[in-house]
Amino acid sequence: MAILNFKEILELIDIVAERGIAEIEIEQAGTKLRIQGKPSAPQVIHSYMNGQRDMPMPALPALAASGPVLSAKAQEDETDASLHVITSPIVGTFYRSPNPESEPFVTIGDHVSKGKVICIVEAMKLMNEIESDVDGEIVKVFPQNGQPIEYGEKLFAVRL
Amino acid sequence: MAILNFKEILELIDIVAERGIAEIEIEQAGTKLRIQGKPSAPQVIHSYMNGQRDMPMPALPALAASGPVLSAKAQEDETDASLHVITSPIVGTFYRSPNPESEPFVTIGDHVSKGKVICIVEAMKLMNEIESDVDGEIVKVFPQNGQPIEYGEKLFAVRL
Amino acid sequence: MISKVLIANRGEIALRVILACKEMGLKTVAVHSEADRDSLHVRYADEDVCIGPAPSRQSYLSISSIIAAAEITGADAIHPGYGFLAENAHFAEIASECGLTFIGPTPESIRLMGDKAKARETAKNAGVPILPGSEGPVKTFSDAADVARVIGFPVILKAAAGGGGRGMRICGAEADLQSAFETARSEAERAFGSADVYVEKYLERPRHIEIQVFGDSSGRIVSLGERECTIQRRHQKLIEESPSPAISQDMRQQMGDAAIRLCRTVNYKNAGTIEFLFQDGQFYFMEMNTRIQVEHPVTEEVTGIDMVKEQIRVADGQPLSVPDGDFRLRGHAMEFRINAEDPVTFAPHPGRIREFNCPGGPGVRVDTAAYRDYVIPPHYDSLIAKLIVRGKDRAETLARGRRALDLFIIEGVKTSIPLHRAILDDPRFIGGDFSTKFLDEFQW
Amino acid sequence: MISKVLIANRGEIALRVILACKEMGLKTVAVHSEADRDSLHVRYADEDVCIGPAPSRQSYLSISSIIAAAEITGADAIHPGYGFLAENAHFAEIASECGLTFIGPTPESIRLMGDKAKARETAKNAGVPILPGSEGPVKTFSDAADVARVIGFPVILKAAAGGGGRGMRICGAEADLQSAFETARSEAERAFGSADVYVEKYLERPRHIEIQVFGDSSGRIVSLGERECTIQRRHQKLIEESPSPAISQDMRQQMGDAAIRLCRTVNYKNAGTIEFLFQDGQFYFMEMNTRIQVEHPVTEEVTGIDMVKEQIRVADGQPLSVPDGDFRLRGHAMEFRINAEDPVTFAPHPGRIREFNCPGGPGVRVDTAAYRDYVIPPHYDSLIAKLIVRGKDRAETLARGRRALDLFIIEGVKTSIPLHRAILDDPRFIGGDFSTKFLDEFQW
Repeated sequence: MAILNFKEILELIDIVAERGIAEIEIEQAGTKLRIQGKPSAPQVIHSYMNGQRDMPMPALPALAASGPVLSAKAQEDETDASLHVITSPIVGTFYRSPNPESEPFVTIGDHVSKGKVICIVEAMKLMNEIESDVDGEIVKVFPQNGQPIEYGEKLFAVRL
Repeated sequence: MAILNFKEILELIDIVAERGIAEIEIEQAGTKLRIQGKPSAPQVIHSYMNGQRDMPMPALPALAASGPVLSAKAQEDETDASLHVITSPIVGTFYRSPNPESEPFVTIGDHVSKGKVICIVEAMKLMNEIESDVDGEIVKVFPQNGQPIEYGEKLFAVRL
Repeated sequence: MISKVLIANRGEIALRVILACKEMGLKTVAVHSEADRDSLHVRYADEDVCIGPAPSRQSYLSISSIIAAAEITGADAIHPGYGFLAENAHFAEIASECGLTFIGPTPESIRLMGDKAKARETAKNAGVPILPGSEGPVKTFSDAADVARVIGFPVILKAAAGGGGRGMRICGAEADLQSAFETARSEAERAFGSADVYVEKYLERPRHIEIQVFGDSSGRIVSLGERECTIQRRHQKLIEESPSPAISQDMRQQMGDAAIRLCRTVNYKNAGTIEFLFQDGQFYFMEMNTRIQVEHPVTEEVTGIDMVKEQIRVADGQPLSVPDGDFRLRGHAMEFRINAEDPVTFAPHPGRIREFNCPGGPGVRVDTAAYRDYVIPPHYDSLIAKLIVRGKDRAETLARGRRALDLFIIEGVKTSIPLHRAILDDPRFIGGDFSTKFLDEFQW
Repeated sequence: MISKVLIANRGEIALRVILACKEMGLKTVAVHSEADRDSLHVRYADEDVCIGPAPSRQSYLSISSIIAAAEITGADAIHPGYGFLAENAHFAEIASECGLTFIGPTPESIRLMGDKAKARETAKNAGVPILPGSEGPVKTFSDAADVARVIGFPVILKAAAGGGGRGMRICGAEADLQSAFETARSEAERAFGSADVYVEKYLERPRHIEIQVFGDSSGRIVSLGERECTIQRRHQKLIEESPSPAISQDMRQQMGDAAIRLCRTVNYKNAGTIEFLFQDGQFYFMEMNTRIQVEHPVTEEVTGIDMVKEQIRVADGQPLSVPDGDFRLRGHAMEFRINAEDPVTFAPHPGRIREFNCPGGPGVRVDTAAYRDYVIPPHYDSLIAKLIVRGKDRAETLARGRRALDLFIIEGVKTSIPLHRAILDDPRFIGGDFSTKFLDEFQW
């Protein structure tokens, strides 16, 4: 009986995929196995070579499902655990200031406290004020002013 | 960077599948991975539960394609290396004797020499005499007398 | 001119709309919840916007998120698909106010037909046969009892704002009426926010037959024949076919004319479906669905009309492409809804699809957004594929259905395939002799 | 009465025949080489027999093995598919002698039409237009030169026993005739065991248009309209459609009548195809294929006839199901041959299919025996799928073709999909204005 047979490895890959785990590592009876959830770029290139231009292979989604819900770009920024990321609760257009003339609500280096308005997301002609959900220092602003953003898209990184 | 990433494991599984290897084991930088090539029965049962009665899942063939060309039953008998298996070179009906009255060409325990006629395979009303391709002792007769057989089907096991 | 369509839906119907747009050279915007990031409708659309978390209320039912998604992507039209916001008059209104073409009927038509009592009234005034019953909602038990005595038991109590079986009670005798009346009202209250119920004659063994209609902005309205939707479980359609084995060309004409009369009175635009109960050679108006139906492919297969493209053309102000003159259905078509569910208990069975191999060959069509390794999320309905088979007659269609189901391989989740397969061997189904009771009585 | 059919073929056509048998309630026997043990045609047949090792000569071309397989399984009919033994008169003869119904024409028809010179002669006598050329094979160079001078250059030399481009030489001027004559003869000798070649007028920019015919045992013969097969690479068809954008209803009638005349003279039974060259409003007999064609689905889609089931019915002595009277094609259909090959060099590309996702939705049909993880063996032809799209007219069919190809995902092997996709954007193809030279001149 194998310590890890094909089916068990599949199990592991599925778990990694379904739970959105980036990487797992197993050590058991002298066996060591590591699986990474992120699909590898070459497959996409391959897809291109087959002339399926903008068409990802249908398995990719299932694999991508393994990744955390945040975008690939997001993942890099996750590395620093002391950073809190404020994401957009709604779909709309991102504005850093109440109107073109005025100053931005916050800039990098500012200390914000829970409840402070940090930006506006316009949707259906409504200006929705977005408040910080933590106390801390703004260390990064992700979208450009006036940029369209979707639900869950990263707005600010805050050092706690 | 992981020592074994998802893509590499797929590679391995493919290699196992394509080369028809029953099991492989890799030890590298303290990593140990074992994959068994044979598809596991439960999947078929599952297929039944889904009501796809005589319908194997389409991946099974590809995996089975990994197996040696001999049938599953064959594999068991392969274990004894000193056994030589004579397979049918044609499709037809297997007869152990030239006619119903007469004695079988060979029976278990007989010693046969290369070129001796050991059975008849009837196809298109023609009686095709099948000769032994080795010297040795008949230890097993696979088909029943009068049984239809396909190309490559096992006829006799001979101890060299 | 429509140039970019936002599809306010998910799953196979979202993909179906994308296919239609691609064939028309229109750009597409997919919206999706966090649970659907990796759905094919997201992959195949030109643009996609995440509009909220998995629960529908916060994503596919969030009008503001969807309109905002249209704004930031510059979409100029919205296709609602079926379910979710497809029959939400408010959504259609807001879309128009925001300068978006709503690919469907007017908010007024949606609102009117969404109110069952009003719809029934409208049908009656249009000279469409309706089941004897109360004039609108019955406020008190005694009102209900009076009506029931006149039309005779059994009767059925239905929520005025209802649908999908909730707020519905069948009552066989006067003794049971009081309790039935109260449960129906409280269910209706809970489900639709209105306790209004009305009383109707109850048919013991009806068929469910619906007429597909289409109206354009010139006021032209056509009928595309009927769909037989009698095979249902818990008021959910499972198998649909066209033509119906129970409907003659003359009856088709009568029902089509009735449907068109109704649409004329409300000046109906775009695709719609009038559902009738049919028993003993009589048909009775049940309700109207103001959207594309799940089962629209069976009509496409026997008419050769791409109904989704037709919806978009009509919404864009173009005339119907359907030719005038005596209209006949060509051949026969049948749809099997493949749900990820236990075929016996009907319990949903979400999870990862480990094998997925669709049947092909002549007369077989599959509409699906599923694929091998797709993970069916638990948040939405269990429909994972629609198998549509077409033949020169019903016999060939049944034969195709059997071999197509035999070769439709889905592993990893339980599906309704074995149930469909068993139904295709049932003598009563083969004979075309069945009622909405069929599945309740079906042994396998 | 046929009750069990052995399919003497592999791949998609073997599966196609199995589907037809399943719909007719007939048992099926698959035969396979050792390389095809795990093919779908083996999985889906009721019984299967391994008939030899991978090389075709020892398996799919081994008459004795196939007949023996029929004997041990008790099959009472053989469907030869296309290729392999499909046009082998000897095979058809032996099958009959062994009491097996050969699902195809008589050995006499196969033999006669297999000899190109004889076939040409027969066509001429039946009043079917043929290209000016030699009366049968030309034995010597001077004979060839005499004929060439009379009919005028360019001329083409063709192997009498030939097919598929081997033993064919085009010759533009008398100076080149000698060498062309000799190469053609030696190629013919090598390829077909007979050096006989004949001389024919060569058309510079012809279309390849074929007429589908069907005959039954009552002697009734019908034409099912034409297929446009002009898009070829190296004499291999790549895209086929019906109707042809170049053929009027009147021309369809003329060509159909000519095809029927030819079939009458040989009392033709079952499915057959008459290939014509078409240029400047004139059509010329090229050859007759005495079997089902790879491209039969396009005719099925515009006629609604299941041609494989029709083949079996007719072979079983039943009359043609095709109705009498003025025959018209309905809508438009196009087939794309998806080969596992480099789309630029056309080099075969066998191997493991890592992803396989077929398009669906309205008007899309896929005939294939491939699936994800299937290993394409190097021993056989490179066709892995046929994509057939159908629309109400050619424009809708082209639009469907584009979106279907865009959504047809095959990974792990190179395929002809990108080439098909590029052709669908070519103005000349879209305009229907092309000749057999199209692909030689195609830039992408």
